[in-house]
Amino acid sequence: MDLPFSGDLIAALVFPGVLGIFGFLVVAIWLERKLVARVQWRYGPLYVSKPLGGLLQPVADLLKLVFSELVLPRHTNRLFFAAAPILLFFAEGLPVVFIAAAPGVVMAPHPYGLAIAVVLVLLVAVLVVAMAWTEADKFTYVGAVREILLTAAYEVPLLLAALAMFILYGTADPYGVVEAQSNLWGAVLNPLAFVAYLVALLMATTRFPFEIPEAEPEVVLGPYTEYGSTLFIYAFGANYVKLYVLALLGSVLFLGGWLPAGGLAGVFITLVKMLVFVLPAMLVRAIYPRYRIDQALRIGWGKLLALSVAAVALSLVWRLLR
Amino acid sequence: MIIHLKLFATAVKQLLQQPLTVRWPEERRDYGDRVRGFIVNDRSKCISCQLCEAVCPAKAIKFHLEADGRRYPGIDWGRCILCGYCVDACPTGSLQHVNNTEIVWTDLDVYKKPSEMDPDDAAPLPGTKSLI
Amino acid sequence: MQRTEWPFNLEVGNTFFVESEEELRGGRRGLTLVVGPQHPGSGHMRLFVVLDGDMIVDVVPDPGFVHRGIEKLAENRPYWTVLPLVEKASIMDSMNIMYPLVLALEKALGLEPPPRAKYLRTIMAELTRIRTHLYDMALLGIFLGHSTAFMWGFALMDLYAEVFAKITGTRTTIAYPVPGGVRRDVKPEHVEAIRRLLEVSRRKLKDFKTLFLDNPVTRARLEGVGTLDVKRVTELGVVGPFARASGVDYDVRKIHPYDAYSEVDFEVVTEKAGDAWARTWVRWREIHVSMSIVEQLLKNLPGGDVIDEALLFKNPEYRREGVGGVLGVYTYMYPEPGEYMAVTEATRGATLVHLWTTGTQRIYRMRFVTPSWRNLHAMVEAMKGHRLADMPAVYMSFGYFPPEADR
Amino acid sequence: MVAILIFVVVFLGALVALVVVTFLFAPRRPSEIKERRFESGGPPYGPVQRRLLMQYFGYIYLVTVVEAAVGLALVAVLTAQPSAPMLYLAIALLLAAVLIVVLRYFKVLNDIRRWS
Repeated sequence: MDLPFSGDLIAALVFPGVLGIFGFLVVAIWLERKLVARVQWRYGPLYVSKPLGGLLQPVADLLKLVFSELVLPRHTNRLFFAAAPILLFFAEGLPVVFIAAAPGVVMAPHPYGLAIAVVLVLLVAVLVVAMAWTEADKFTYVGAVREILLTAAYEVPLLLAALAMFILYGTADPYGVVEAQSNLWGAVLNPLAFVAYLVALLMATTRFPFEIPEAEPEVVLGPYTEYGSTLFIYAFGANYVKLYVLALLGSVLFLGGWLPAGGLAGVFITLVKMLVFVLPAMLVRAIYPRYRIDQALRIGWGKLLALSVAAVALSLVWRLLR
Repeated sequence: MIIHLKLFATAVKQLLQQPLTVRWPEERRDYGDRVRGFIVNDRSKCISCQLCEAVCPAKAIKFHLEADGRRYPGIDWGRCILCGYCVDACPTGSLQHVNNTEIVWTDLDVYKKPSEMDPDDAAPLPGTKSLI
Repeated sequence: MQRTEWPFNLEVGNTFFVESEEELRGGRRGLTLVVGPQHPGSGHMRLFVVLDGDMIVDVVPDPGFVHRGIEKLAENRPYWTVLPLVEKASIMDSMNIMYPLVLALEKALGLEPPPRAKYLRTIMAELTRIRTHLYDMALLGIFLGHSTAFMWGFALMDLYAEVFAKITGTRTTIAYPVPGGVRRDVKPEHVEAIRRLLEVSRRKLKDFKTLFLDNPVTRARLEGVGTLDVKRVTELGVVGPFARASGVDYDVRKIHPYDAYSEVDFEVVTEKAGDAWARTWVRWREIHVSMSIVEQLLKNLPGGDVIDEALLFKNPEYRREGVGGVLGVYTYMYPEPGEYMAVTEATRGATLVHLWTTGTQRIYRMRFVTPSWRNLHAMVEAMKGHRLADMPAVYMSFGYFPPEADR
Repeated sequence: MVAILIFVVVFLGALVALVVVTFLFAPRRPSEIKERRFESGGPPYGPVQRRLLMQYFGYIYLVTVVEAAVGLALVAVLTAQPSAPMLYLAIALLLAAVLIVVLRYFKVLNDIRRWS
């Protein structure tokens, strides 16, 4: 590898590690606000750092939140109350350990790395529910139950989409997966799985039209209702971290990861490919209202399940033809 | 599927459009010449007829004695609803709206003082951007 | 039950309380969500929503947070000062909501507005109707989570506000009509501005329809939700577009035409379904009907005065544009003793003003019935039996506006 | 391995450090109203944890069953090297079974009256 220093340290600290996660939080919030504002005939954030187009606005907001009063409600277990969002944010970021952003830029190369990452993504919903339970509030309670149900809607399609790709490539090793796409991207080989993954990504990150657990007019902020200050950043930013992880996973699984380059250039190519997942996820906020939870469940167990099963079947056909 | 693509196309189409919002205070909306802004009194025309006090729906206008021995209307800006009835009732046209609705007081007592507005405070703020 | 924490007297018959917290059907325990007043989905009111799982078993509304006592206040002041007060009940709908009071006062004072004033009033009434429908539509959008519908609705409303500011001098609470006429005449450039406004909003509303009303998610959220059939709607006394959405063919503008409505040709929009979607769709079609009404009126706009000559008896020479300079004449006018009533079709339904006058300048008693108040009960009934997520959809499909209901 | 450790320490450290910064430097004016449960501006009323959204519980049952099957398939695909046609046939059959089960009970699941 032609990297200046060891790849796994870059992976841990810069991309897709700590800096990437926090950087994504800032850029994604800015991008979302800006993009949605332009669709809605507005300018979007512009007050802070006008020459940059308001890019520093999220930084200002986050700083403001960090220095605002930390309120720990009395009716809760205060230790758990403070620890839950930290754990949640951390757990949402954990799957990046197993995902490679470029050859060598991975923390833990593992033959089943991507499969472990998928499973780690699915496990996090438990922490959201735990957080909501700790808050002990009627609105967080309803939000938590909705979170469980939404998880039930997207878990199987997401797993099936990943399974389809693993069958196609015959491996779950990030390197092997990318190598198998050297001729043709996975999204082209199995577009059904790609679409199923995109929809499951929207559900998993509770973007519109599946922004059901934190539906404002019904349950205020769902599982995040009681939080303020830094803890609110973690509770609310956790979804953006999940989007980051799933976009990274998707670009490796479906879009050929760092190909056709390697080394540092590969990192940038991965970043650009992540936009394929991130931009639609930002834009849907301007396009859709939200479904009801029963409609989301029906979609998850109806059309989306059929789509993902068809994706697995397509992969099987490809595999047998080869 | 096609309908969803159409939705995305409609949204992306908007990205090319000019925003409808106005970047206040760098640019202001042009509301024409009838804006019911703050109200100033031209003392040379005032005949102290007290019709403005009589029609005021918010009871914001009180007459007070000035040094020249005549009574003039003073407006309590905490009560005024800028309905313009006093301006419409004024038989000589001495009460007039100014093209300014953006005055901030730092002191509540100024707000309550039943005297006329300092014309410097109520300098007209011309709008430039008309959306229609 | 931790009753001691509750600030209200929980004895039956005293005030609002949730009696059946513990006793749902089958002895199951429900969850009582207190929605409002500090809640993003409540407006200035409170709803006690009793949930059985995800289903709404019971909804107890607690309105009155923005009660201003307009009826009582009207008794203590001269009649002309009641006009801007009544208007504040529903500021988006300011022209329509003060319309019946103006008509009733005209009857009491024996004034008759000239034709141009009638046309101008009707034009403004229809423009505020479009704006209020856009406002309700925008809020329905944000209640369903569609932020673009919200922003677009408010952006379009601002175009209307700009035209109002150009004509009347202020954006929202226009206080435009007075007994016997209107306060400002329109100039040719204002007529042109209204024409351009309609053209621009037609163009922009096309995208609004594509992105919000034709959106399959919106349709899925609204169709079959909060259904009230004709019988139920008439029982509950629903008015306005919400009754017409269930097939009640009643519109005050058609049945008791006031001002210039008898001279325009328009259809009364009705739908059959009676669900949240029909209520939304009726209002969408009404926007277009209102636009055509405004266009017809602008085409036939007569010339002449905008106030009754009777108002000019005192000082005809002081007249500036419109009524300016003569509003003080009301201080010389006394309403005839008697009872006067006027009904008009405000945006959200029929609005009634009933005046008792005794010959003094103070109104003896004013009864002011607003449409939102009459729709409140139906809204609550429509919510029952649906899912929690349908609560905001039903809420805003009724366009419920607490200040208008609380008066 | 070191990289993972560094990642965990730095990431978790940064998260905790920000909270500590808030704890130390943010203003603190505690009051009874701030610290009580959010109840839309009213006083906290009634216990919180109640009946689950029972109407949709069928989906949870379904997910426990189907997810286990899919998980098994995932493990089988990843561990069976090189490719075995029989395995793929088995996966196809499994998915068909899943589809049939879901199709069979989809109406029941959607019918809210059966679950409430």
